[in-house]
Amino acid sequence: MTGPWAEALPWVIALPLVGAALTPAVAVRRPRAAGFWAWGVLLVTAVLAAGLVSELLARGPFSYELGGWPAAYGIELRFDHFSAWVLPLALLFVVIVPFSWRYLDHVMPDERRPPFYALLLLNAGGMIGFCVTGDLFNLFVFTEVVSLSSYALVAVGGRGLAAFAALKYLFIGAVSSLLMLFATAQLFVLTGSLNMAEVSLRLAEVGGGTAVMVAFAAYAVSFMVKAAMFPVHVWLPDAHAIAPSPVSAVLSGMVVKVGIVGMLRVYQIYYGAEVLELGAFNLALVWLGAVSIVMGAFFAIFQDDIKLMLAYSTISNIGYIVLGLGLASPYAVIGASVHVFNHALIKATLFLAAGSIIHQTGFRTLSDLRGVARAMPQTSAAMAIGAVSIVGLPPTAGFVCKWYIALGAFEANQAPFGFALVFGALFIFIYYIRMLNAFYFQKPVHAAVAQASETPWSMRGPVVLLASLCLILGVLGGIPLTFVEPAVLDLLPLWGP
Amino acid sequence: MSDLFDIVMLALLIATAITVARARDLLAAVVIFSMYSLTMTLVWQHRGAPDVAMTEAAVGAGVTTVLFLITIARTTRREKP
Amino acid sequence: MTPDVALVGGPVAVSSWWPGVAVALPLVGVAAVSAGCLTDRWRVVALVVPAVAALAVALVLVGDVLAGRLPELFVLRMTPTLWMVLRVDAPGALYGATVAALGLLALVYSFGYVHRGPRWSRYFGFLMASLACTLGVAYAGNLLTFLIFYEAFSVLTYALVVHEQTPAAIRAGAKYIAYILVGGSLVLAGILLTYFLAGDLTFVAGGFLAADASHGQLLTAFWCFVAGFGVKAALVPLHGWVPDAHPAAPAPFSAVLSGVMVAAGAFGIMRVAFDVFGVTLVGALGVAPWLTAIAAVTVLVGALLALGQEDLKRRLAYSTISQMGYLTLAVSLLGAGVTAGALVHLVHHAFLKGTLFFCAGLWIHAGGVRRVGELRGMGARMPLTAAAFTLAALGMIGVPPLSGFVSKWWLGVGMLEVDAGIALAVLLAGALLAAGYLLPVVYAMYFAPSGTVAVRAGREAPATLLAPTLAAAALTIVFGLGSHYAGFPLQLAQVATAAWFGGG
Amino acid sequence: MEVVDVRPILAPFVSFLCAGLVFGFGRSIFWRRFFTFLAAFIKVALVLSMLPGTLQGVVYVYQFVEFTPGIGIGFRADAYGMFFALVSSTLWVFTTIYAIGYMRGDRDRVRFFGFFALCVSTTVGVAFAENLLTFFLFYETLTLCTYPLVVHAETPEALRAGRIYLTYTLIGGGFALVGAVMTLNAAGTLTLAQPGILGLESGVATLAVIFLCLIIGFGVKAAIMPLHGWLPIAMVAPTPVSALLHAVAVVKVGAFGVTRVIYNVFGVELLQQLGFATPLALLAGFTIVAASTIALTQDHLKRRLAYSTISQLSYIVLGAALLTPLAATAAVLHIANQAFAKITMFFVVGAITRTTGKKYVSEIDGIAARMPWSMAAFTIASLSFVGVPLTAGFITKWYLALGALQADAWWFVLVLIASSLLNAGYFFPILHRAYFRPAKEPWPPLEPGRRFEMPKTLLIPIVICAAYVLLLGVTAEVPGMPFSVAQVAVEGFFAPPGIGP
Amino acid sequence: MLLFGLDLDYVAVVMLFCVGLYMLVAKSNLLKKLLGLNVMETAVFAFIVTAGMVEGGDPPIMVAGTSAPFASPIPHAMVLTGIVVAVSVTAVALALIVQIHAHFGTIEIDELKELP
Repeated sequence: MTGPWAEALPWVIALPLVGAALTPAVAVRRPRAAGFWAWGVLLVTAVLAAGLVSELLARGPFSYELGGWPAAYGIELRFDHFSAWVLPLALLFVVIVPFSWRYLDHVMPDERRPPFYALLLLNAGGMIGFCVTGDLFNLFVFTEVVSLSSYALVAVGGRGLAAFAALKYLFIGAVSSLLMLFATAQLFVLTGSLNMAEVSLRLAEVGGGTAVMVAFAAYAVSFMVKAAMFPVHVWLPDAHAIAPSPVSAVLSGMVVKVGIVGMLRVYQIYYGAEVLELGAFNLALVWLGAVSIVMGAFFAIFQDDIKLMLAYSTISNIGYIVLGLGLASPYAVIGASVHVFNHALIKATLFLAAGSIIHQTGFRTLSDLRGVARAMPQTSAAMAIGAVSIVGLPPTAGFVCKWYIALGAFEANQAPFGFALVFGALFIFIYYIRMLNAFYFQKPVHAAVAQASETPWSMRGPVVLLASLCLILGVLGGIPLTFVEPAVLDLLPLWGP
Repeated sequence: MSDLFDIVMLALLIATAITVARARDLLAAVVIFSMYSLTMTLVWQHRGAPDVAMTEAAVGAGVTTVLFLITIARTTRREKP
Repeated sequence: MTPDVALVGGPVAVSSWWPGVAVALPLVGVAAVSAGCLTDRWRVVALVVPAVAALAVALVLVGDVLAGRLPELFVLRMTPTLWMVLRVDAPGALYGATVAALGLLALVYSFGYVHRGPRWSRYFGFLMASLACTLGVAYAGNLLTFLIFYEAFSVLTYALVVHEQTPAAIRAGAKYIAYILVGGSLVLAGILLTYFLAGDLTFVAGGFLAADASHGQLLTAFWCFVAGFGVKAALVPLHGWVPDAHPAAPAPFSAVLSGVMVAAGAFGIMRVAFDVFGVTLVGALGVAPWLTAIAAVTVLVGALLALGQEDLKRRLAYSTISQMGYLTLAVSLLGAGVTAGALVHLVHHAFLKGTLFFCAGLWIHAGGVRRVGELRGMGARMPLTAAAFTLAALGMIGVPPLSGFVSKWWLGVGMLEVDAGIALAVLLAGALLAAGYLLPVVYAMYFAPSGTVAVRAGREAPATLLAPTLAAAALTIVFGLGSHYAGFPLQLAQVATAAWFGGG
Repeated sequence: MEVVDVRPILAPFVSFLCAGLVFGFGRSIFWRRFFTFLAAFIKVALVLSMLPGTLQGVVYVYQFVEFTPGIGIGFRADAYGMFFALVSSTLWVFTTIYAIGYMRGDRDRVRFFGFFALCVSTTVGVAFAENLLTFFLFYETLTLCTYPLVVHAETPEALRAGRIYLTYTLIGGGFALVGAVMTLNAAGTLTLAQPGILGLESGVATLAVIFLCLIIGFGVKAAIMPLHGWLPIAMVAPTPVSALLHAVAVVKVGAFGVTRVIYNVFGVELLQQLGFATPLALLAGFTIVAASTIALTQDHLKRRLAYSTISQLSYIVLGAALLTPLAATAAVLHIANQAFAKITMFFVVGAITRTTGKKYVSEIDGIAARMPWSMAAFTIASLSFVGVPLTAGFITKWYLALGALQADAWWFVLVLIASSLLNAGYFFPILHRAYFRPAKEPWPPLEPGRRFEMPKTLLIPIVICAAYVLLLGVTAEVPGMPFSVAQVAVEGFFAPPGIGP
Repeated sequence: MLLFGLDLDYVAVVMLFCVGLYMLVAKSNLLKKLLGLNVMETAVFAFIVTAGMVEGGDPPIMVAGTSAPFASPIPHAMVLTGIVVAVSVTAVALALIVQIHAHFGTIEIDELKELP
């Protein structure tokens, strides 16, 4: 039984994609209109997403068969607890897009705005599709939509270096997509289906074996690359640092999560099928997560460029999430899942704030940006809140996740990882202290910094809003939990409440 | 006979791929790559996938090669040793 | 020996404001000198009047005690287990009156002795404050109150020791404060243990500690007390501050310090022995012989060291060590008679030593004479001073009929009473040595040729200095001759020992 | 008896709001002061309004949010929390007055007062934290809020101090977090309940790790040696901050945390069975003596006070670790006693620096003539630290020593005595110099038209705090004075389960 | 078709994949890297086509009279999509390479890394 909102399921994907296609047409006379158009589209998408989530909360997961074919053969869209991620995703886009209106002034000529917003919409549509599809091949397709638009978005703002970074991203991303395609094909060959639920069921019949293992490994590696975990993170820092800040926020906050969400999705298949011993994989995840935390922090310490710093901290934070998933205890997975969202929020805050600062002052290194807090108090405050939050200090959003993941570590009798998590976070704070010191407590070295003005409201508003959310979700940390907890219990049915 | 055809084709594929990797002249590499694609088309045709083969012939061997050629024209023809 | 006065029934505690008034009165003087609005003349008045009034109140309290009452004033309760109470019993009244009297003399003397200057107010403020606190020590009704006043006057006294602010004075002050703080801490430790063992702190004649408490803890407490008060009482290994502090301080304060403040230590030991532990318990603990030994050593070592001192005030300081040893010695013997003698000696010694220090101060005042050798021929030039000194010296040695004789007599009799031959020998040796260190001074004044040393002092001091000196000297005679009259120290001492030793 | 009441959350919220308003409207001096004072007084009023109930054993609770069952943010004003809140909110008023005088003409006062208010907000939050999570939340926030205050001067030295401060406290916070998480895992709840939430069934090894983590976590702020390194260095902060740091907020929060761990997480009985408290007590004893000894050698006034603080804080830890009611009384009381005395001292030192520019013990010869009121206040405070009767410090020492005897640990009495003497050893020379040494050069004269030695905003808090030190010592027993609250708190710690107030 | 117990098709696919990977990783020239990527892609497509092949089956093109068995249509659809995606990726990459060359004057990684 489905409610009225269930019918909106295909639209929530179609809308941004169609919107993207229409952007050049809409903005043909006034390129700046593209921004408002994109925002409008995303707003409607967000409303639809909200409706879907309300449907989910009211009646539980539901499906939609495209073209009316039954799930096993046709293309199925499925809205379950993980798909609820589309709501914050859309909302974050809704916040980020207004920021880009004025931000892009310095970044690109007006005539390049329509393609930019088209790419952004494409990206959003891809991610939404990724979240709601119930079909492995569509998973691949949407991944590719997201990836391709991301490659382009990285390059869209700058010229040489941006293109180089984007190319680096592209090469690695393409290989990972290829692996994903390979794994999908492998699974299809083994089971004769692409529907996730169906695959899971048939895998149980097929039983284990090298082929299943290979497919699983290909998926895992593919998603690890997308999530930029430590050994395969090399593409991330440059791409995220060089992209225009709104893009950085999208990439760092959301696009890397494609890897995480994908991993969860695939994990679900294998977990349900129980054909693989996932313990070893979990252990690997835990270790990779811990190493990611430490290495991310370690690299970040040596950065002077604030956006590079933020980019490296993404690696650490992905480490948290992966660690939490690998611990595989309810609290840890809850924490990790909440962090998927919270990290997006925090990273968006940080990148937008950093973007504002760079936009207003023209400098991007800590040593140049000394004393910027006096000139830009609100933005700097947002940056500070974000910094505190990303480290996971109370009372910010980051703390809630850290708390749950650490709790999960002890729950899973993996106390050393609890320690690693907590002290890794402190390690991270070391470089954020440098940032705060530079912003707040050192004398400006450039007149441009000292005389910088606050950003216009269209930029400041989103930053302040996001920063306040970081605080509010720290205090009212339970809100995301209401979505996440059933999802987690859904994912790991063996765990009691 | 069929097996022999397969073996020859596969050998040709590998040979062209290696040649692509070894060619210093980018133009040559691209041209050989288009040969590689066409060989692949033949293989797929033989594997009962004519639809895929046709697409590959048009897109893989055709469009891609053209794109590469344009790029070479706008950048450089030689790979530095 | 039987007490002359036998009380019918025990003393009755009555609520009274007088103990509080006595302690508060000198503080009026403190307020007076601190306030900037008074002229000098009024300041003097504001100092003298409260001091006189305090003495009067102290005497009234003596009367009260003799009438069989225990005036009591509850001061304040800090926490349910800590409170302050003033209660005047016989030893307290005795000691309090002594403090008030000697304090008044010293105050008057100080007017002439202490130079007008920026430090004038400070000197008088601290003097009055420490007198107030010493009175508080006398009238303290429980250990905590005792400790509070004891510590307070000890710390306040520091300002008086360093009054001259010469390097020597400051060194002496540092030494003094270090000794006193260590002592005070030990006392505090003792009080803590006492409270822990008994759950109470209020003085009870005959003691309130239960004999069945842990022997080790009782012993610890006792030795904490002895060591703590022993610092003030200048028991020998702990006497180091005395010979430095006395010469450094102004003479009138030396007099008070030596006369009543050092005695506060001995008084404390008495309180502990008789009002906290009780005679029986001290006897049972077996600490008395050890205490005797320490006291004996103190008496002898103090006296012997006094012999060698060329500085007159230093010599007198060592004399104080020796004389105060008697008190501890008496306590350790646990006899009623000898304790009465000790109490009497406390009073008598105060005035004797007061006189001696006053005289020493007069010479310093007159011409900076500090050394014994410089006193040659002084008898001729400052006859009154010399006479007073001589009188007090003789009293100190114990020549009848002066006050010193009376106290030593009772001490001696008490010692015989408890068969403490060795103590008697110590007593006599102490007296002999006292003659040894005091008579040469007298000899120098009257009989030694004055040729070799340039003597700068030539004339008698003004009346403000001389009068207290002579008054104190006169008191030695009065106490000596009138010792057996009612109201004189002996009677009070006997009332006290009657309470401590169970009515004799 | 528990009563649901909104006041426990209002109290921290008031100063939080105040911080917001100061940040928003603080450029105007009037509004800055207005908001700060308004919040300070409202807060005191709020806390005081709960006092009568607390004395009758009422515990005010307010559950704010609950994430999942057993994990949430809640507030609970029990007697001990009330005690701490009372101290901190009262002292906030004084420190604010002082800070207004002290920071006059200084830079960035908006930031200063804003974070100042935040600090107090979090301190009261810690006091009223219902569970370990809430406690930790505020505990860490406090760390962050004090950072801008520590580096206020923005000199390289200050920045370095700030870095060290953060490194220490955050690492401590990490341990505390791990401890809290492990507690939750072991006990299933985090509520700071009487008498403790952990049980032997968790296993001794786990309990040991939890204890270690929590004690290290909170011990960093409580500056138990060897975790004290940040405190003397953090002395570069402006004096009101030092006062707030060393008397009220930061260090006390640490000590408060340690006591909470001992009494409300583990509980007396469990710790007695486990015997973990003894090493802690020994460490505290060591800290008391060692820090005092180091203080003897410090010439810098504030550093001397800092080491003194380290020593004094361990009194609280020691009192808690002795696990006897009397010692607990001392521990609780000392939170107030040390706070008032130390804040007086810092105020005075700050006033000296502001008035004369002197920072070293060796420079203040004869200053009592120039600043009689301040030095009188300083004297009272130092007497209190030495433990002279009739001052606040004596009450602490008295109960602590009795508690030590009660716990059959007489050697701590020796520690206390040694500490008293050492305290005298490092405070009396200051007094001696101030009173009895002639001034090396003439002191700067009074500003024309001024009757007292310094602006009244500086003087009034000093005098009041000093007076309160005396008052605490003299009339500790009066109902409503800290002692009565402390007694209720201690009764709670030692009451058998179910019978507590 | 088996040779020495190995399916020759798969052997070839793996070899092609490795050649492509080698080019992607080891070559300094961006264009050569891209060519390598393309080789890898075709290798994977070849794998999918091979795996979806049914021995003796007809192409999955529905004309009248076709009957089972025929090759599974879904892998072919996947490959078709994959080819399109691959071309898009290649196009994007080539555009980026052109940009890089315009900006830095070189498309060699070694030289790009030495640029400031």
